[in-house]
Amino acid sequence: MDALISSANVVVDYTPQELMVAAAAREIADGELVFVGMRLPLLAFLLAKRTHAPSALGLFENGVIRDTAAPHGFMTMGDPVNLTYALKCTEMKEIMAYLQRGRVNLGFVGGAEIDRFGNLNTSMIRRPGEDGFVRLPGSGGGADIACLAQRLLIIMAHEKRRFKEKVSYITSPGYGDGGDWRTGAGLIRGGPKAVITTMGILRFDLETREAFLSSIHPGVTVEEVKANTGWDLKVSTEVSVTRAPAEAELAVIREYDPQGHWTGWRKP
Amino acid sequence: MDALISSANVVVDYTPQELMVAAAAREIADGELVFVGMRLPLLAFLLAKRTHAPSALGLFENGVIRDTAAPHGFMTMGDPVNLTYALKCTEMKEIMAYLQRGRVNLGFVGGAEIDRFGNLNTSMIRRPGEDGFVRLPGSGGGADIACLAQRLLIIMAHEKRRFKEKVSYITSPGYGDGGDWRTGAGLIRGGPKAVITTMGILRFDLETREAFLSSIHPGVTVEEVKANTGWDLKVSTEVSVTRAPAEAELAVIREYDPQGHWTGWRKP
Amino acid sequence: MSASKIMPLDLAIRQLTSDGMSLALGTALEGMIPFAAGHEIIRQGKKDLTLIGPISDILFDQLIGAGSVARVIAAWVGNVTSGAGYNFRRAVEQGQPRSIEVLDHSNYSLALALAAGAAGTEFGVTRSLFGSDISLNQDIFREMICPFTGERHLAVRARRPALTILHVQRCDSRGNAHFWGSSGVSLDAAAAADRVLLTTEEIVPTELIRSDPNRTFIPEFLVSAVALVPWGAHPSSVYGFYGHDDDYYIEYAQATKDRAAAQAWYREWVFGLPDRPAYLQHLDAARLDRLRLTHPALTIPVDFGY
Amino acid sequence: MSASKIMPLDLAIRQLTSDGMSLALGTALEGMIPFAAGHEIIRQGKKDLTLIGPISDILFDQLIGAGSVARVIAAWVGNVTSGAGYNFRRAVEQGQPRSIEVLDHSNYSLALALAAGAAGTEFGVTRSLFGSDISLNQDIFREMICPFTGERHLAVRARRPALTILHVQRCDSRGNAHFWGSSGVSLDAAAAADRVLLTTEEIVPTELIRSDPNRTFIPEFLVSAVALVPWGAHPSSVYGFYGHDDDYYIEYAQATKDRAAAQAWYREWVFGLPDRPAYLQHLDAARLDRLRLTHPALTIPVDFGY
Repeated sequence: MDALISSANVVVDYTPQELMVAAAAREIADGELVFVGMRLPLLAFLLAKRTHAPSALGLFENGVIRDTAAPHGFMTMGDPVNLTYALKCTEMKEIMAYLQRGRVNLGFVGGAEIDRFGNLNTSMIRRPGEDGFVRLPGSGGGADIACLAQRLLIIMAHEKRRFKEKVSYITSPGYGDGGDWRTGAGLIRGGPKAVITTMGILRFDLETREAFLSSIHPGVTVEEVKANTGWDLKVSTEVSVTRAPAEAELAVIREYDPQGHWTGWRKP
Repeated sequence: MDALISSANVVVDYTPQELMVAAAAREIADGELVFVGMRLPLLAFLLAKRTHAPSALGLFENGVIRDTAAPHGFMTMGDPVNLTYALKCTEMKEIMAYLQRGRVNLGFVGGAEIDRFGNLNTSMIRRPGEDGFVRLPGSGGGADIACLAQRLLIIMAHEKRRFKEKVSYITSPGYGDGGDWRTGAGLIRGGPKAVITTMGILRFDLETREAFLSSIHPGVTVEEVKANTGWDLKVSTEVSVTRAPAEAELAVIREYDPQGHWTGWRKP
Repeated sequence: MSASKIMPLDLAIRQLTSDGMSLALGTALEGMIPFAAGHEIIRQGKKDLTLIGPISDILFDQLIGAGSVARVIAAWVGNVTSGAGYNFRRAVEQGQPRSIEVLDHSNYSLALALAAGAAGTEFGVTRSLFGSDISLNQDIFREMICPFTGERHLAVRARRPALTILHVQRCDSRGNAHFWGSSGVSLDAAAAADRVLLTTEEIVPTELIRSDPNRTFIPEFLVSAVALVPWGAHPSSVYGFYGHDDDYYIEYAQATKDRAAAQAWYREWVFGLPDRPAYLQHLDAARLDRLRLTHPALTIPVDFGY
Repeated sequence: MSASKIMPLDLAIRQLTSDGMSLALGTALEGMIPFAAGHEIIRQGKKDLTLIGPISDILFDQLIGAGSVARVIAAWVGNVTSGAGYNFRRAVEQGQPRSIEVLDHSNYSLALALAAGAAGTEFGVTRSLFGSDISLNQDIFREMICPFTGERHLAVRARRPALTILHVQRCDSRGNAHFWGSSGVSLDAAAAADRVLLTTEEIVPTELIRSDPNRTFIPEFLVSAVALVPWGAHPSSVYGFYGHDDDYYIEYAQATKDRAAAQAWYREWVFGLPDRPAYLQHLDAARLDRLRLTHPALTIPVDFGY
């Protein structure tokens, strides 16, 4: 159906963000309950619904449950249009109770920093040898989703300063220092399923829980990914090339991001 | 305003239940939040609103908050008319949270048995020397109201078999075995303010927390009350006669109990 | 979109209930009680059920008298109109038709048990019930000290019913339900349960549900089956549809005062009637007419537009 | 009936706020944020406030940049449209204009802190945040073992704000408020608080509130004062009234990137404008028109009759 774009000299007619959205959408199965954020995760959810997962439901932490796309685009989940024809509007506590009860199949989180075990920092960056620190906005619902969703999908820009040997603060726990750390820490389920970056997709070894490079995006080399990762990134023996978004997928993404606010396919 | 009926040879033109309703209504202050049950407490609440406490609010444990009388009478709080033009309809948890947070000024409870410290049994009666037992319906919200309301008002038929030295099961705690038992038991506030019976009104000594006879209803003697009480009931040195319901009060009570279902002023 | 979950009530009960299971019913207190579903459970001869509910009305009494119940977890079991539940009393006092275990709660502690079940914690906390003999059951209640303030609290064991049955005013074929009025502990009972069966007065398009998302009470992902059962909550009330049949409650109390009479009641009202349409016919149309609402009070629309 | 609680916003802020108090704001998350009330707090020069909120939007950033805040108890502080809150960053990183203490929560743990406050317990319980460094703050979180199952839980310290300010669509003069849409943690924030101030788009007769009792969100007994403030939540949205002013958020981010520019922003948008009518005039009518809703989606009435 789609022409795979696998080397750098092919004209790239989609943006890295569009590829990330398409890859993220494929992680959603039909009928699933998805904790949806804004931006790329929202687009991924909407794309999945229009393709292989028509009966997936989206939860927003302000208290909205949707089974359809909003009738118009929006920039924050608290825009009135996100409530128009929603399936349910309620309070946050109810949404979070579904999450804690184990009913949420998949959640999305991003972060300013990530480490080799998928731990995320969205709170505070301290750099060794430097005096000050950078204060980030904080967890929001991220830590809850990382602790309690059945599966976690992380979406991040792949930059060496963000992919670190150790994060300076664990806001949203991944696999801690590996193995069965989550159980020992007191977590009852979950953990990152994949990290979808601007360069490739990382997955986690089922025993050690260390991230490894599972696929590279078309036009990216394994060496480039490793060079942009702050630790010695393991690479799958069967590393594949991420399937590029199909025309039909791109059409849906662009329908939901007509200005290119989030995917940059057009200058907003 | 009203002709006091204070001796037995005056024609009694009200029922004991109507007197109890009038007496209970006087315990409600304006602006208070009242945990309303059905039957006599509901009538007392409505009477208070029509007389001295127009801005009192009523809470029902199924989740209803009312600031006005329902537009028609009803037999259970789950009748649709109890929701018509209610101020708020919600879930029980919210109502009970207001109670536990200390926002409810007054609650009503009844019981099958009561003892000298105002402890109530609505669960199970075992009689000494007898083999079996009588199973009662249970607490409902009674125990919560008795534990958590600022003040508790008890309404009961005055019979020796109900007014016992010791109840066989404490469903709704009064003052335990007296003094500061409630604090010791872990209770954070409250306790019975009065027991309004078919014969008189009992109140509680502020130190010992033992019930004493505070007033007798018109036509009733102290001796009759003591004879119908299963312990040696203390009597106030200033025992008064309960003020009979005024004409205007009776008119309101009968408007809200037109069939006499609860007060028996007319055969239903 | 998702497949329809609509099925006949008898099939839903056959698929979703089994002997020995725990079942939450009557969670909106005096109204919205799923009597039709309860009668079908009796007809199908389910056994050893654990019933969970706050003030559990005569539907519990009926299930107990039918011998379907091994255990009741409740704050109140009786007849909201007349007082005592005679089948309940006979079971507890005399083991007739079988003995049952009763785990006594207060309304709030039962609400908290279901709220904890809904939120996926193993317990909830309260400051109620200190000094009440109810709190002496260590299987349900344990004292706990606040780690921040040292204040005494009571932990309440979480409850997760295997099945919660709710009667609602309207839902779509996927189980998205509008509910209005006072809801008691219904939402937590549904969210705590492993599975939910909705019986409903009406089945409506999803578009109608989406027209008022604050009215949506139960979202589809909690629901396993939907059964269309008009008048399915009689003799209790359904807000917006019909009133509480007080006479029926009083007649029921009379009819069940002794065991032999109670058996006649079951023959007349449960075993002698195959389903709810037959029940309604037996009840007779004039009686239903008397219960219909006659004074509408419609809500004023609000705008969910953009 | 009860006396009216309506008063001008400046008087309400004067009567209900004081230096050093704790204040919950922005509890519905991205929408319904009481910006007008927040600006009045800044104009009145309140100091040493503790702010409580889940994802607390730029209203927190504005109060912090004005030097009104000593402590923030929140899950997220920033700009929902553009990301960082620069006043917040300057306060935490450089102590500009003053240093502040931040007690980090997650959204759920903050919701539970307020829910416990609303229910009158000293703590709530969760299974979230294990393994997160957030849980290391022993002043807020303590590990707790379920007395029934032995499972590990986290106790969360209850929060009872001295004052919660909510913006609502409509309420009566006594403070009975209709609210529709998604509410975040607003109800628990109000029920937990010692006092509540409502700012509202409309004041309506109590009859309108009673016409839809399920839409009633805040009951009068929680409310100390009501201030009529149309557009009182701009630049955030009010469901049924106006949209989210994304441009304003982006402009705010630009205008507050450095401290000197931020001071100009305060002069222009807070100190230079005595009240919300002046703010709206400064914003200009055409901009407000662009935010008005153009696609109504009215709810379908239900019957609360008898």
